[in-house]
Amino acid sequence: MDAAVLIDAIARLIGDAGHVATGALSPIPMAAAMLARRRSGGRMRVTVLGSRRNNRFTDGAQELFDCAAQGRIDVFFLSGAQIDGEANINLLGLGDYARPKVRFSGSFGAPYLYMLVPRVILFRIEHDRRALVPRVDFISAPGWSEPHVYRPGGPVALVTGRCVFDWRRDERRFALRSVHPGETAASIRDATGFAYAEPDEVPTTPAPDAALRAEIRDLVRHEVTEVYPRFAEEFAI
Amino acid sequence: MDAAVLIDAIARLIGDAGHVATGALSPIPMAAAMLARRRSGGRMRVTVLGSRRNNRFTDGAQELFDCAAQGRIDVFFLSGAQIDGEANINLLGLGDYARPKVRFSGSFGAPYLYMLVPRVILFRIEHDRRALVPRVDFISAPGWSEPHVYRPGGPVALVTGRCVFDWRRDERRFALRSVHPGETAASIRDATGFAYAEPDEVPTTPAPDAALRAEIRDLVRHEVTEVYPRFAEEFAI
Amino acid sequence: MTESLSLPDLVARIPDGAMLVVPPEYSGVAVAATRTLLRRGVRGLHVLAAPTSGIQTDMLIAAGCVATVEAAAITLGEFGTAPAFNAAVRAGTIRMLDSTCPAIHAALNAAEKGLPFIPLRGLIGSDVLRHRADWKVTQNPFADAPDPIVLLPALYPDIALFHAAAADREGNVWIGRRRELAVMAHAARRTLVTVERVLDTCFFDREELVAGALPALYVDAVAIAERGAWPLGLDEEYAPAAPALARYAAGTLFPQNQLAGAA
Amino acid sequence: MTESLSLPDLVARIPDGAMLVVPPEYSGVAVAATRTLLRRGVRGLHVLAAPTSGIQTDMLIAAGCVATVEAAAITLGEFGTAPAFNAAVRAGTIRMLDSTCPAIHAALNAAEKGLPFIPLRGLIGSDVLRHRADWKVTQNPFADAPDPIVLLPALYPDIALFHAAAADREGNVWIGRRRELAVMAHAARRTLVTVERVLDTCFFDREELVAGALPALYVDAVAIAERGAWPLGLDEEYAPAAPALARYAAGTLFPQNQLAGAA
Repeated sequence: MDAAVLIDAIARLIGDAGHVATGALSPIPMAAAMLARRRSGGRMRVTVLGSRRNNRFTDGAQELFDCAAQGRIDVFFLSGAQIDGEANINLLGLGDYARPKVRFSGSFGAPYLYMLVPRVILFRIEHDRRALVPRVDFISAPGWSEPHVYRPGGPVALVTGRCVFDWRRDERRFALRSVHPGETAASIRDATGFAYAEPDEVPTTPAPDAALRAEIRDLVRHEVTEVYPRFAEEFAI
Repeated sequence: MDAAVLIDAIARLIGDAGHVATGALSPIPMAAAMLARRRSGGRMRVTVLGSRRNNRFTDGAQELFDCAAQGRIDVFFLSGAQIDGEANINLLGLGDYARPKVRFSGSFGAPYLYMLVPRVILFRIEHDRRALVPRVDFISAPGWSEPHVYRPGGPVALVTGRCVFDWRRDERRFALRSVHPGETAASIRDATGFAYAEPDEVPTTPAPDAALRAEIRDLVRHEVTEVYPRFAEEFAI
Repeated sequence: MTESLSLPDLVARIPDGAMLVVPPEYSGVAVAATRTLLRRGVRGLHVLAAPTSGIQTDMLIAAGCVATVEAAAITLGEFGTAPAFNAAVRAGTIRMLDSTCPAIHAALNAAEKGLPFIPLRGLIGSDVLRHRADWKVTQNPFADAPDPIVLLPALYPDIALFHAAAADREGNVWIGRRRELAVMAHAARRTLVTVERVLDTCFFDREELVAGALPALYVDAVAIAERGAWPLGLDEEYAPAAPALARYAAGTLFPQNQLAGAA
Repeated sequence: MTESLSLPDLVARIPDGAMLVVPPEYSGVAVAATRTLLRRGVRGLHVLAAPTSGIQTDMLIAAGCVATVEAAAITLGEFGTAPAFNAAVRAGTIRMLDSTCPAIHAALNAAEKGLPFIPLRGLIGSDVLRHRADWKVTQNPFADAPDPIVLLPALYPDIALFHAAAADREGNVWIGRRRELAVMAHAARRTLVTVERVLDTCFFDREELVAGALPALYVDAVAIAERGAWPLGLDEEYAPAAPALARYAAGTLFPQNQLAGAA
């Protein structure tokens, strides 16, 4: 897995958002947000939970959620131990709820933020049939809601270690947008447990050139390391 | 009117409360709370809105109301342009609501604090039939509530420039407790627009001796003047 | 990004008919901005006092800028009743939404949290409640026994306007312990702040100051207005000007004559 | 008045069966107090994580002190899942009330404001909601069209317990920008705080510090516990001890052996 590809791909998805926030255990989304901010000429606001330097909240742990409800956060990142083809995410456990086979930490803010932040980017490096499943065992947060349910937010894309999917809200399914270098439409099909739309021609996710890699390395060293000290070594950036 | 009598009388009503708060435009209650705190050996907590020295709130203007709802305020003071025999108070206006003859500033926090603070002391210097009426024109806050209404708070006494009334909750009426020096049971009856219970023997509110007057003067000078700079002259303390 | 504007450009952001939320007299009132606003001839404001107001709302009423006032009280404090407010209520020339302090705080908290409504204790039996057709009394759905409780709709102001001692170079504003200002800014769609000065520092560089800063995230624009709360006071900066306030309370109902040119 | 106690006397205020609210790992966790508490053999705790917890709750579970956990997540962060928590949930030996961060914040806000319940957006369609029999979905009474919304009952903890850098001589506690600690203290019936040190000053004497102080009014007792958050970190004081945390995450489920004597 080439972390720079993911960082660049996510930064493109962030685009020209006004305010991007990243949550716990999100070094790659954080690096991507830093890159997107640089591309905005510094106009983009980035809030990194767990950072002092990149966090201007002063109203306690609830401020992220209030801020999202106020419509002041455009982009947030969520993940899932399982993600299914309807964009439901499971952060809680595998098997029966009362007696799970595997228990994860819990749903954090997902049942709320997935509903309220306009553009949620799903991110999970592991891309296999255990992670991307036909149906999650537990819906920490649903991928879509009935029209009468208040939901200004929801998914826009799913980025994995192998590819980028767009979320097609009207069709309630993912669509393959691009495969990372080394992957093919067929290798994605093999590794994915849910059905999704696939274009006739599947583009390859752009691979950063040396200059962009240097830029990312610089951002990681100067910003990401504050929050994730071991990230640079771990991902060989 | 002898302000020291009122200050001493209110301090006795405060007794050994744990936390007393005073609101806007309340120099006499503030002085009384300072006196009660001194009598507690400094153990009593006093919160004076508008003071820096005697105010430890750090959560904004809502903290008083939250604090009251948490049960952390034992005694508060309210007044009324009109107060009636059921302890209803009117801070809003006289006459018809839509087109009042006289309009006052408004009900402030009374519709809430009167319901939530266990011991509300009503205080109004002017004691005449315009102030103490059979029925208020507008109920800013009611003196009593039906049993199914959540109401841990309510009135305990009414202190005026002429006397002290106790509130008898079970009887839903005031009872004359003591008349200030110079007043009589008959002079109170003349000046009061509502019916109330009257004991056969009406005690006189104690008049502070010289030592207590000096103590009050000292408290006013050192504490009350911070918030009410003109109080000492105005009330000749 | 927080914009730096002149005072006229700042108040130009307040359109006719806006719901304008303003702080109580002790908490940093943008009086200079208000004078500039009423000189501009703004019309049809819905002034929301959070939770009370005084000379600021009175001046706007006197100048004919106000359609609706929502407040727990409009008062000049020790200087007495607000003359223009008083006359307007008696004449029925403004729509008055009488409220109570905790109801306004709660309705702004609801907006801050994106809640469509919020419950509140107290209020039952008060004529304040009786005259509020937009408030509802409901049974507490978590209680088995009868337990009526009031539900308040959230209040989403268009604009929050206040005055503070200082902004830093990022547009963070020092509010100290005046956290009601943060609630206003969180709840409002736009926040406009006048300050005594803009500091060439960042409050976030000194951890002991951070808790007292309103982040620039909530501040749309800042304008410098020296002594911008005058004749009201500003914490640690200047005390209220009692003679000017007494003159106002005693004076004409046309504060343009009295205050508009006084700064 | 805030009492000054020894660490054992402080934790003696936490009775068996108490609902104990604790902060997230980044916000000042009273680990030393927790070790003292589990050595005492407290039983039947209802641990409310506000809104997440880690090693603290895991240690208490491992030592058999916990009947119920309510949390948005129990996690050791980058060190992985909490081993005792994980085993206890799989074995069904604790009652787990799965929640979500904003629901815990909102339910504590409700307690802070004396509200019996509070609405919250989101959540509809989540299995977290489906498994919470104590939460209700209702129609927004202010909407004409169908608009379901979740109502949460207020959470009134018996005890709030956390660690901070300093208290002053009045018992005011420095929390800086960690305002979630103020919400916990407001909501809880009793608040117990361990601190690195007690300063012979008063935060209210320096206005720039006031906004970061939790008033003594909300602090029932303070005990000094140097490095009291270890092996977790404390803002501006010390960083988390990664090796100790990694050992904990990888190690036995009996933290008495591992941590109880380590400070």
